[in-house]
Amino acid sequence: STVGSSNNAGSTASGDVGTAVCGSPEEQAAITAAVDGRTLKVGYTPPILSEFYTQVEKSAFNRMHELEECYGIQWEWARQGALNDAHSGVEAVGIVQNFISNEFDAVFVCSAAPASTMQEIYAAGSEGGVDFYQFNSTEELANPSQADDPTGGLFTVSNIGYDDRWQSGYIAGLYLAEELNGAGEIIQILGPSGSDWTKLRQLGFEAAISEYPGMTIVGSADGGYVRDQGLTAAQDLLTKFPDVDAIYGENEDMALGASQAIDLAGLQHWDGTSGIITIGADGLLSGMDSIRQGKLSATVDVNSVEMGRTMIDTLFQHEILGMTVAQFIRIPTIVVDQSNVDWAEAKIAASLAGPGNY
Amino acid sequence: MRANDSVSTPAVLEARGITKHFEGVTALDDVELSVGAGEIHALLGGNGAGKSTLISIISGVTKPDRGTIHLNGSPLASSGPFAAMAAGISTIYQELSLVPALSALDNIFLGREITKKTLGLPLTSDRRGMEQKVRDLAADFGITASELGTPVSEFGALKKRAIEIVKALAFNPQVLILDEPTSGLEDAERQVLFGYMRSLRERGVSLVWVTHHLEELFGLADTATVFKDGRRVDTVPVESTSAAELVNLMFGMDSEEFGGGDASRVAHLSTSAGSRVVLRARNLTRGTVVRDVSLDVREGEIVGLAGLAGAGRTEVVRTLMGLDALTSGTVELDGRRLSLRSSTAAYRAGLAMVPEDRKQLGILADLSTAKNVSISRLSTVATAGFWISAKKERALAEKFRTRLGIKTPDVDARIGNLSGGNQQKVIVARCLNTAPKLLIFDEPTQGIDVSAKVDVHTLVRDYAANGGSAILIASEVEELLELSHRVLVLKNGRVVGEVDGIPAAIEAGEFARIKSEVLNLSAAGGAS
Amino acid sequence: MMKSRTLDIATVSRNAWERLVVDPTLGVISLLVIFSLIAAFAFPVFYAGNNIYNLVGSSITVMILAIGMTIVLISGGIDLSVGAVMALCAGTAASVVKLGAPLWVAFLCALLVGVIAGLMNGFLVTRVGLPDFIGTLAMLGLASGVLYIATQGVPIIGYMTSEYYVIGGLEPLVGPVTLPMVVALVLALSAGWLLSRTRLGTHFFAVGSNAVAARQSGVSVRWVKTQAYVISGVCAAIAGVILAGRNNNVPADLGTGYEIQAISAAIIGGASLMGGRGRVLGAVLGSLTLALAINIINLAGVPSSFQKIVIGAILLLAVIANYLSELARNAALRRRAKRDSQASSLERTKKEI
Amino acid sequence: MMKSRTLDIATVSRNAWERLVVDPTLGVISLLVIFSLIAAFAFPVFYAGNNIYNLVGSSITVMILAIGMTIVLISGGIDLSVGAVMALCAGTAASVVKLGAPLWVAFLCALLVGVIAGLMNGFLVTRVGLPDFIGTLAMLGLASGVLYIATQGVPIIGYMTSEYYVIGGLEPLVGPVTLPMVVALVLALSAGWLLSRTRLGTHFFAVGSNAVAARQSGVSVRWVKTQAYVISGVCAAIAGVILAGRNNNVPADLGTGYEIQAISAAIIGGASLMGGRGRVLGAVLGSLTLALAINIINLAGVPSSFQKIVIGAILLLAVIANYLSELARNAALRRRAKRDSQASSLERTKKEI
Ligand SMILES: Nc1ncnc2c1ncn2[C@@H]1O[C@H](COP(=O)(O)OP(=O)(O)OP(=O)(O)O)[C@@H](O)[C@H]1O
Ligand SMILES: Nc1ncnc2c1ncn2[C@@H]1O[C@H](COP(=O)(O)OP(=O)(O)OP(=O)(O)O)[C@@H](O)[C@H]1O
Ligand SMILES: [Mg+2]
Ligand SMILES: [Mg+2]
Repeated sequence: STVGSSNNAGSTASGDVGTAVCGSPEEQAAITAAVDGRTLKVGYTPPILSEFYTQVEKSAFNRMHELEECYGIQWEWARQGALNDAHSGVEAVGIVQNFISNEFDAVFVCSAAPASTMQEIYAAGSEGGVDFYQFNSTEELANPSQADDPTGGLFTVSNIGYDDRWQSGYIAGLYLAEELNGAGEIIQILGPSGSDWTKLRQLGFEAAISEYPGMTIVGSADGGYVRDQGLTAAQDLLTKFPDVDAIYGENEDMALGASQAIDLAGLQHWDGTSGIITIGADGLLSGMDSIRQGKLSATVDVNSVEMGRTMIDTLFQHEILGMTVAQFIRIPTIVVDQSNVDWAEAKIAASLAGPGNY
Repeated sequence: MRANDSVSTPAVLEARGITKHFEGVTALDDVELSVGAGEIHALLGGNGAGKSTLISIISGVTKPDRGTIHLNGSPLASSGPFAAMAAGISTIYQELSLVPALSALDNIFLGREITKKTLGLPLTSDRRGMEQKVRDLAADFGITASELGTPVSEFGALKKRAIEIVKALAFNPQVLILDEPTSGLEDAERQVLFGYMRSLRERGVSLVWVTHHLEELFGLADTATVFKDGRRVDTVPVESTSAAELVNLMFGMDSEEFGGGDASRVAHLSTSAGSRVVLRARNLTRGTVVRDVSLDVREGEIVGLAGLAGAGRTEVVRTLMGLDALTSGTVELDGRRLSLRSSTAAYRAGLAMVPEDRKQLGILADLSTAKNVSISRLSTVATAGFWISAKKERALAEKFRTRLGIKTPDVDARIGNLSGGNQQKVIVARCLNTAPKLLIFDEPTQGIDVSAKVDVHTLVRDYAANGGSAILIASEVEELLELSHRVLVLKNGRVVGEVDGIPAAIEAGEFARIKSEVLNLSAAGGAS
Repeated sequence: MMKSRTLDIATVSRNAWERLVVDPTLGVISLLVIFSLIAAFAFPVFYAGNNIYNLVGSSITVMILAIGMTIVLISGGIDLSVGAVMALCAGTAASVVKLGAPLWVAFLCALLVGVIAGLMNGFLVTRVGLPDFIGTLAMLGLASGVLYIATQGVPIIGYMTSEYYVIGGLEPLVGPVTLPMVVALVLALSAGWLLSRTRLGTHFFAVGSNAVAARQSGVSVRWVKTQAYVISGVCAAIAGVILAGRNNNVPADLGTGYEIQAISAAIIGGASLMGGRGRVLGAVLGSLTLALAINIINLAGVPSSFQKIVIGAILLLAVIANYLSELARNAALRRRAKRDSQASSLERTKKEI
Repeated sequence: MMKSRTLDIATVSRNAWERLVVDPTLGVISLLVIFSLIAAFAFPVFYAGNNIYNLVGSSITVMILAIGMTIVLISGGIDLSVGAVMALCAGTAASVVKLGAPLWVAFLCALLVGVIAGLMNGFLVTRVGLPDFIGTLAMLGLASGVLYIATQGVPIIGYMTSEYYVIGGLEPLVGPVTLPMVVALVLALSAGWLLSRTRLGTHFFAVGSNAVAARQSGVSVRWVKTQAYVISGVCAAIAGVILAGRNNNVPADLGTGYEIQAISAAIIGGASLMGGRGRVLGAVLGSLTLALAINIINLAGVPSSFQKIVIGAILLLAVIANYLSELARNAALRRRAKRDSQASSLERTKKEI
């Protein structure tokens, strides 16, 4: 799967770089010439350092390694501080200044900071010669449209991610409804109020549930995106609603906390016919293990592996080959449960064991 | 002799039926006080009698449970100290109450700043104006112009007291209240203060004055009101009474009765110090404050340190306690070289000290009286050296309570709630509790009443008679001479003279001679 | 103005009932009782299932930190590093278990980290002479930085042995009682004993109440303060080992925000930033109050946008309750003084007659 | 132990050069200079473009808050609500502008909110008698709760008129100088004047240093503390109006974390949690130090996992520099005393702890 072809989903590179990866010898030689031994200086700024963003980064490294082997491109990779703090003392202008003065070619950004603040950063950056790529972000919240404007009003080169509404919240809701045959009570453990991810996933999730009159959301609580608070929130909600059929954790950590709460309350995990279903979202290696053990019923794997890969491909296509890339690139997501956990897990594990390292 | 018939003018200040209960104690019980214009009215009473409480009620700091304060016949609004100050009441409180972060000048004018107009509003402090206003007064109490600009935290207890006096005198008050203003004051400054008190009386100011030094009363105070246990015992004209009568009123007994009277003094005078040197300090130097001081203290000996304010007496003993680092010099205790690293080491080696400023350096205000006694040596109240026994702690405190007559409803009550003199007794108890080889007293009897002073003196003498050694600093030369075997005189951080054989000299009736010898050395000796 | 006097209460009052009435923690206790009653009426589920045990379980981490924090506050300091140190200790324990070492080795390693952090705090504050706020803030940066670098931001997982489920309180010991609850109880009792019955405890109060005077009475202020920080470090280590179990993984930001919760719990319980005051029982009740607030919010289904206000209000109520109980207490003591003085004046009158 | 004596410099030292040498903020100043030199050599970009101005610009919000915080700390309080109040004021200003009202109306509304918040803090602390920490923590909950509820978590946008770009400092006034810089300068000068030249300033020190003595001198401790909180509220309002401009939008959590930064800046600048100490110049330099730390980290491209450690280290350095300069200062004073061959009052000063 070469960079020229657009569809390279599910490709697994394990170091044996050859024709299958680099294209035909002629293609390879031509692209190598185009690269001309260039070095791309890339910044990576996740909102937090976490298992998910490490999976994304590692997958990106693997793809970078392939491209280096194939076409001789050199990489300089710098993980930068989170831009979430853009509103608490560390200010947008200063960050952009940093990127510009460090002569980054491109920066990958995922931030919890307000969209308009980020827009300001992107605009100032492009003026100073830094290309911005958003990943795993919530740009769909503002409903950007390319109907009249090729950029959809965003000052980024491209936005690589998935639709939090329909590719995460919605399919989680559908999964619950289908497992429960369209009837059941749900409690939700949400992120802190005001988070854009929460809002979007909530929208999709509620849309899915409303398609099933037998399904009701009976309660929700704040789990702060962390496991300990997720556990406490789930315990409290289970006290109030001991007969629920499902728990929706807006991210995997909180869902895993909820799973612990089920154990502690002496309730049963879902076994396909009875018990409580727990579903989260992220697609972490650690979560896969819990699914295998039946502690977590399912999770929405938002495909960290594909995300990292696509980020690098898009970058290469735009920066080196000069292609116009799609403003909104959506990568595929999937609900993982015991039926498909094997390959979902294997894929992440393989990526994490990959040869890339920068 | 109920009423103060010596004063014919109508009362300026009147307290009527004042009652105040605190948690655990009744400080004042239906108390009356009446002070006329141009009268110096002394408040007398043992420690904890309620004097300071009455004063803080008059000054608006404390609200009485019952009763009212009248000024010129009309009741004073009980809306806090500001109202009292505005009505012309100025107070020097018993405890040093200056703000460490502010300069002396700002402290003097705190709450009564002279302002200039900025943008038409009286916002800005006029420091020049303030300085002009108090410069002469301050100079009378030994405060220089540059000291007026220095933060109060850099002064010793003495100087702070002088600043407080200036603060109270600076505003031409109608009523001036002084709660033990001479406590720890030098003789010269004492006389300056008395001069001011007299001239204020000439101008018709009413003065309320608390003191434990009965000899100061005569020739100065007009009337004395005696308190006992929160009740007014009597009000007497000073000229028609005697110290003995006052003591009788205060304690309900004759002055000969307490502390074994002269017996212990006589015993003390005849005991001479042992020959073994307990403390041997050589060439102590600390910057320019302590210069090349050497001193020996023998077993059973009480060595007095004399000198004027700032002579460096406190500084010398602080270095001995490891509280300040020495520039050079050595100290041996019982022949063993002391490492003067910390006060902990000093206490462990067998030293102990009663510090000069009890509020800042002495009491642990939030802790109980019992803990304030035992803190210096918790092992005495601990089982297996570790587990503190509340019972032992209380027993220890009770022992000192009876011995020193500490007045408190309960040894477990906060020490902060005790009267000043009683706090001082607790600090003395704390030091005695460590059974030290060498005990340092820096102004040990400040604020202590006549009866307890005798008790403390007896304690000091007994302690020495039983082989303990002591260094004593007392600004009252009489007290210093009565207790010391030998006196070293300091000036500018140097030892400028020594007077030995004091008990014998006193016995020979030469008290006046050695007193003037010490005073002359203090004033003249050494380079300046 | 509020001013709690912690040491005289139990002793000034000899009568058991009076002693209870005048206890300064009565305020928090009665608030807890009132809340619980309200909760019970409004949400019958409050007593359903194991809610109370869950509530207690969720308060343990903060409770243990608050116990250490109370000691630091009493001695006149403040420890902003507890959350970060706790996370570092959690990471240490998890990593050591993962290496296959026995649990007690992991625990000792975590403890060592906590003690070192405490010693460093003590060093920065008492030797370098930094303000407590800055010294421990720097330690916060150091501890969380080390954990970030060591983990590269990837949560530590894969250490959850079956024993570790017990340590984390996910597997109860007897009935609904978990090991963390027992540990917290033991810690609270020891800390209470330390404060009220040992030399060191007295020294903590002395140093916090008036460091200068404590030094004058031979107390080594530096060493005492250092020990307070070490105890706080030990508490952080214990809390970290437990939280690693409860949380099933150790993300690098595990400790974020815990310092504010611990300080709040200690202050609700009567400690003061000015030193010299505080009670272990207060810290315990304070952390329970915080957990109760969250519990009630969750049970009542308060929209999350209201949560901050509700928590703020509950904090206020707790401290006001404390204050009222103090007023009641002082009034009771004053009444007694009056009674005593009337009795004595009666006696005197009799004598005079 | 460190002990800054803020008030004696001007008076003790009559000579200008000496006065500079003995100034306690010299440490922070020299640290800033050294940092800047290092930065200039290591990263030539440090002086490139408007980096310095950007740096100053990014420190303004914290600086304004730190000025108010310094006054609160001097008077013996602590204001944890500044961040939340600032956000609420930012939200107020933005909403009022959005309604079409003129800017000055928006500013007055924000100011009103700040003043009310300050009065409420003062009320909770001085009348209800809550500890400062809890009273202002509750206010934090209240203010941020109100903003959450009002915005429902959706950032306020659409108020950025061209004038507002000037207010936010996004449009400079003259050269690279922005309005916020001018505002901060004016505020710092007024606060400095207030503290050193007015009665109220003296009263702030008095109340924080010894509240009992202040009260005995007729100073209304309650009213003075309330005024300190009101000033802090006003500073929060001004910072909020500016930040709303700089940030282009007002999310509900705009203020999160600012309180810690403001306190840190004030303490780096020599203020103390124990009250009675602090300098406006110190607060200004403290916030610049914080901004410089971030700037250097950004320029040096410090990996994010190291950032916390680096910031912690810079904090430490700043305070240690302060300390060293104090030592130098004391030595200078002592030398002078020797010259005058007079026992220096400084030497007599009891070096406690
Ligand atoms: N704030 C307080 N709380 C509780 N008890 C107090 C308080 N203030 C004073 N007392 C008690 O009231 C009594 C009277 O104290 P006060 O200070 O008036 O005595 P005093 O006559 O000034 O004694 P001294 O000569 O020692 O200064 C004492 O028993 C003291 O313990
Ligand atoms: N020449 C001086 N210069 C500066 N300060 C002085 C000077 N003389 C006295 N003082 C102030 O007076 C205080 C008293 O000094 P110090 O405590 O050393 O006196 P002392 O001889 O120990 O007397 P005492 O023990 O009676 O207080 C000092 O702390 C200092 O602040
Ligand atoms: Mg008194
Ligand atoms: Mg002295």
